[in-house]
Amino acid sequence: MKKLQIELPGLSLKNPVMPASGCFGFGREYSQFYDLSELGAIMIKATTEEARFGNPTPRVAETNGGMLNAIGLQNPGLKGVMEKELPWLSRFDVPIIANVAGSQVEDYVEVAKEISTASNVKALELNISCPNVKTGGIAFGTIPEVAQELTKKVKEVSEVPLYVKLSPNVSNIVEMAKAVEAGGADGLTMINTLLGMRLDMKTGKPVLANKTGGLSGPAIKPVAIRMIYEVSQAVDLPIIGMGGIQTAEDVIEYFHAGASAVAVGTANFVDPFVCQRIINELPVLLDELGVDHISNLTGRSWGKSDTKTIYST
Amino acid sequence: MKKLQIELPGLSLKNPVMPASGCFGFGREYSQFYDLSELGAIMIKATTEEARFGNPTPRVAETNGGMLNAIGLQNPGLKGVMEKELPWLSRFDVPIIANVAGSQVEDYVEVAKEISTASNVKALELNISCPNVKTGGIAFGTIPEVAQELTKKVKEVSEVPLYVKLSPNVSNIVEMAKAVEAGGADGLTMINTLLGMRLDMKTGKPVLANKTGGLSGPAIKPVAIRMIYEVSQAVDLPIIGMGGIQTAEDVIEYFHAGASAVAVGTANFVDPFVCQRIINELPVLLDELGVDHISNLTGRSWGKSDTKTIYST
Amino acid sequence: MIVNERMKVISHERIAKNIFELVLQGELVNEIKAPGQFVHVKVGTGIDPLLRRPISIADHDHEEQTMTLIYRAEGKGTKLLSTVNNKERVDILGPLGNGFTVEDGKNKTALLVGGGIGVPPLYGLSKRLIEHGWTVKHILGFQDGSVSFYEEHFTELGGTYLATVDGSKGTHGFVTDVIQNETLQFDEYFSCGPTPMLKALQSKLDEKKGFISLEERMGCGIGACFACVCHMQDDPQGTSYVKICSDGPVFPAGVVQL
Amino acid sequence: MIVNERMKVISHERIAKNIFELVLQGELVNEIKAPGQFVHVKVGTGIDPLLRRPISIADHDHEEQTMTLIYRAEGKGTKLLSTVNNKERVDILGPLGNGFTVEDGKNKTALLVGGGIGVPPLYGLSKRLIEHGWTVKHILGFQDGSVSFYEEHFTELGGTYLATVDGSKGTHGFVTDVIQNETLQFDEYFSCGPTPMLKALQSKLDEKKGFISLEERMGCGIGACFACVCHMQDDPQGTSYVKICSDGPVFPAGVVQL
Ligand SMILES: Cc1cc2nc3c(=O)[nH]c(=O)nc-3n(C[C@H](O)[C@H](O)[C@H](O)COP(=O)(O)OP(=O)(O)OC[C@H]3O[C@@H](n4cnc5c(N)ncnc54)[C@H](O)[C@@H]3O)c2cc1C
Ligand SMILES: Cc1cc2nc3c(=O)[nH]c(=O)nc-3n(C[C@H](O)[C@H](O)[C@H](O)COP(=O)(O)OP(=O)(O)OC[C@H]3O[C@@H](n4cnc5c(N)ncnc54)[C@H](O)[C@@H]3O)c2cc1C
Ligand SMILES: Cc1cc2nc3c(=O)[nH]c(=O)nc-3n(C[C@H](O)[C@H](O)[C@H](O)COP(=O)(O)O)c2cc1C
Ligand SMILES: Cc1cc2nc3c(=O)[nH]c(=O)nc-3n(C[C@H](O)[C@H](O)[C@H](O)COP(=O)(O)O)c2cc1C
Ligand code: FES
Ligand code: FES
Repeated sequence: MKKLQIELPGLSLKNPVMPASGCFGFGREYSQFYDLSELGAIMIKATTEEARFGNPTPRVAETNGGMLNAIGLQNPGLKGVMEKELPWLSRFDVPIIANVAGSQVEDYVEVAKEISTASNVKALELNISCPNVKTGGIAFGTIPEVAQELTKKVKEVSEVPLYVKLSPNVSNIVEMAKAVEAGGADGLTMINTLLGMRLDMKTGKPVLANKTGGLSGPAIKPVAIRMIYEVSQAVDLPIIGMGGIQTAEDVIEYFHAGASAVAVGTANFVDPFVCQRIINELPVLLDELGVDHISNLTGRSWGKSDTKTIYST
Repeated sequence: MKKLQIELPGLSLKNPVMPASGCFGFGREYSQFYDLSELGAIMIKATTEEARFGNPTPRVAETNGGMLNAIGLQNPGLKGVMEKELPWLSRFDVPIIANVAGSQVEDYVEVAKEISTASNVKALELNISCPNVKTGGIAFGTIPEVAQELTKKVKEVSEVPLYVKLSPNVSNIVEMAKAVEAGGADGLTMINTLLGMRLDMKTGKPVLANKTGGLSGPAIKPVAIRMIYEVSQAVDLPIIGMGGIQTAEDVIEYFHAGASAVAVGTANFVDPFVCQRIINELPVLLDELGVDHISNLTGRSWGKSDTKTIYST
Repeated sequence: MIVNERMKVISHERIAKNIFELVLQGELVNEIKAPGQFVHVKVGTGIDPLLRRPISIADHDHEEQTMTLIYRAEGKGTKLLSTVNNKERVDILGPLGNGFTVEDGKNKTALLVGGGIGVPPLYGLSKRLIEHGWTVKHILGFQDGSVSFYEEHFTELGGTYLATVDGSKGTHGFVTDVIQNETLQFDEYFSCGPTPMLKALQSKLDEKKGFISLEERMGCGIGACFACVCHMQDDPQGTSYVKICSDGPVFPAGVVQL
Repeated sequence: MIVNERMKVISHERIAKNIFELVLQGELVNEIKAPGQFVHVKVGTGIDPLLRRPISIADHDHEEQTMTLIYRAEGKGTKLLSTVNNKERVDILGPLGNGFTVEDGKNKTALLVGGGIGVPPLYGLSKRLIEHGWTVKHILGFQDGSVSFYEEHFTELGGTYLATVDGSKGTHGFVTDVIQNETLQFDEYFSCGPTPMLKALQSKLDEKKGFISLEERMGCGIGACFACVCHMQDDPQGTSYVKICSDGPVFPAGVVQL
């Protein structure tokens, strides 16, 4: 499927579709459904230096057209990921994008340095936007200078290209994107979840034990599309877009907006085959649209493809 | 229905349910469906100094669980509202909240000064958060100092209490709320729409002629609930909550979060009787919950009602 | 008066590729004043899809309290609508807008020009025109033969010309090609269809009296939200306007800026 | 193997107030290994509701390729599910999780304790236990008589005690009151119901061997999202954990921190 092949910094992708971080664990469960080598890449669950249990339950709640989650970055820690998860994943012919999280700069740096040495980790995704951890998260994701500095520090130690994952909970997403570009990011991934909340009608108390959580799913797609539309015009970095993708049509919309690849999160829970299905449907859809290569669509909403196509093969 | 009566600055409300600005015009159309005197209040369409045509069409687009609009503040201008709309509305026994918009400080001040003298205008809603106008809007709604200054200027000239309508498109909603409180606001209304976008899958072009638009409807409720939850704990102002309300249950959730009254926007388009229906259903629901007065629910999610109830009758 | 009613499905049939004819019964029909009015349809019971869909009243029968909608199942809402079964109920808000004013037409000929899903309201209109003494002629334009419908119905009422973009039925081309090719005598024209078609028609027939029915994306459908506003032809940059949903959807040709 | 199948509705009946019994047919049934496994149900075709709903397999029949779900129509998803008709299809992902391990039970007695919508999986379990030589006794707790179900079904299999919170049927009170009042002889217990009930039971019967089936709000239902994680009783603050969806929902009593 040549028309789906994409080259991004550090990543040679068979196709531009990958599961989003936190929505696919470390791949084991979904490997029951299809061969993970079919995927463009896999964004694994956030890894922190130490193992974390995360937040108390309930950790998820459904909302209109979306869901809230407050998992709280549960993960087996750097050691567990390096020793168990990544080696297990190496049986698949698929690049891994390691989502890196922490509470302070040193945590991020430590994890990035180490995890970027794994042979199947082809890129890092710097998670400066997790709304569900008490410390760190917020400032890193909302203050440009802080984000820039963190990006710089992590970039210095990473053996592989660095993608920074932007939070949508900001007044000015372009400013954030420019800051991490200045910090040396090789690419962007966006968007992480919108900070939201649901209350139980009867008790009045939050449904999530963590009270607030991150809103994902189809409900947030218009916000993601708008942000990618704005950011892709303002920076020279490739964008992996995400937020509410369920169908091949949605993927096309993300490319139009300015994305060069996409990630699918919540939809995996509804349809475990969703990534595979989208990958199979895309070539047909491209034919219908009369498009030779999917990357020709990147930024079509604002006329990018009319002039140049930077990141296609 | 004593259990629904609410006293807010400037407003003696039969019940806490009102149509949101821009979703009810100036009431004429909905007066075909029920007696507008049944409403708690009416938030009329934004008024600017001069008549405006607004944006080109298409101006609306559906999204998953929501809709985008980019009306662009079309309105007959201050003169038209003062001479035609407000006198027409005076036949109903219902307080009017006038939504005031502009491109620069002077516009806002001019409109506020004049419109607050109308006998049925009992409060102003300062629209510092419209995402669909090219100038003004954004800075007023996202920079605390600018919002504070504008609030102060408008408050100085207004003959009636001033509610400021907050934009959700900010990094820190609490900071914005505190700024307008410091500027002298008597209350808050929140939230306005989230900035979003939809692209046509086939052409790649934005569905809205204005390109981006404001996202409203059920999809945004979790964001609104979260923001009201945060803001109601941080400021001493009553909040009129809105965003995706469709049912009496939704209204209860808003009270739990910290709202003292609510507004219904998009849902009017789906069910023109929605406000009336909610008003009729609320007393039954309160009985089921064993609650004497709806304002006892305000802030129950964070324990406010356990201590004091500020704005009940 | 505008009514909100859960109307009963009397029949629901596929009459061409992706084209459905839905007959509904209920008291709302009593309120229908003129052909060309439309209704706002809530499909499903939840938030998917969220908004109502505007569909023209193709025909109605006051005695039977029935009305016919003809629609193309294309997007989320209309596709879901097409799965509704007989005896089920559909949530309808209407009738909305002002339809075609049907004046006395003794010795007069009306040309009805419809394109695609703009064809349906012309059927009810044609019947009413005939009742008022008009002679009617129809030009119906479709993408191709597979999606054309109601040709016989129209032919029963008067002369009917077909045009398809791919030439698979009738004239190869657009409705304006039919007007170009045939020498059609008529006094007034009535049209509904995509805006480019109406625009072409209006300029081609600019010496004739005509009425056109417009489409725009809608929010409320009743005039409250300002979604469906158009400039006036005599004030194209100004602040004067009409709302398609409540002032239209039918306007005299030449009044609205297309 | 976990399968995703649009299974056929064989019957769908209301068996108590808001309680429905849904029998589905399909190849997915071949994969069911043990009573207590569950399925993840996608209701409707769109985004309303968005997530799947976890429902226990109450019973299954490998020969007929059928399985029975019993659920309470309460929120958005289950209410919509209750409108599904015979012959229609329902999107099912499953079987999920590990059910109750049924060992040989010659001369042994099992006490099955269910609360509300925790009762259903005990039915299939009871049948399998009997097949494996166990004698079974049941205690079923419900809010009130109007929502109780399957009493006769359980009675056919073994002694059955009822408890209702309002006393309208059986013992007035909770399942633990039945245990308190009656002197019940048994070797092992098996339970499914609300967490407070399981907690009470576990502490009351802490000298007995038991198995409990847990509930938690779920995302994926297959172990990938970390929504349904529990601490272990021997490491209540630590990082060791089990996932209810994939490691459970059934656990030996005393293992998981409730
Ligand atoms: C006054 C009027 C009368 C109409 N009469 C008919 C008719 O008789 N038969 C018929 O088949 N169609 C008619 N249409 C067009 C019909 O409203 C759209 O085809 C329909 O709304 C599309 O909905 P969907 O669920 O298929 O598409 P979706 O893509 O799911 O629609 C998304 C949103 O866009 C709106 N939308 C999409 N296309 C149109 C359009 N062409 N016009 C207005 N809104 C649109 C929808 O209403 C919805 O809000 C009429 C439109 C108007 C304004
Ligand atoms: C392993 C397992 C087995 C179950 N077996 C059964 C059964 O056999 N029969 C039965 O009636 N119910 C069973 N439940 C509970 C059932 O999943 C919920 O009642 C159902 O999901 C509620 O959905 P709703 O649409 O009615 O409510 P909504 O309020 O619309 O649900 C909103 C969200 O919360 C989740 N949710 C709400 N209540 C629960 C709950 N109690 N447990 C888990 N998630 C919940 C829903 O799945 C959904 O994601 C089981 C739950 C689990 C975890
Ligand atoms: C249950 C859950 C867990 C998530 N965990 C992470 C995470 O660990 N790291 C991260 O960067 N994003 C995480 N996300 C965010 C997703 O990667 C994605 O950015 C977001 O959900 C939007 O995509 P979607 O709408 O397709 O789900 C998580 C999302 C969900 C729903
Ligand atoms: C079509 C439309 C027009 C609107 N116009 C205005 C406006 O003029 N002034 C304003 O402050 N808010 C306006 N809003 C925002 C609403 O008042 C409300 O804040 C928002 O829609 C969220 O509520 P909802 O989800 O119930 O619609 C408009 C919203 C819609 C959908
Ligand atoms: S659709 Fe709302 S004014 Fe016409
Ligand atoms: S529900 Fe996703 S891990 Fe259990």
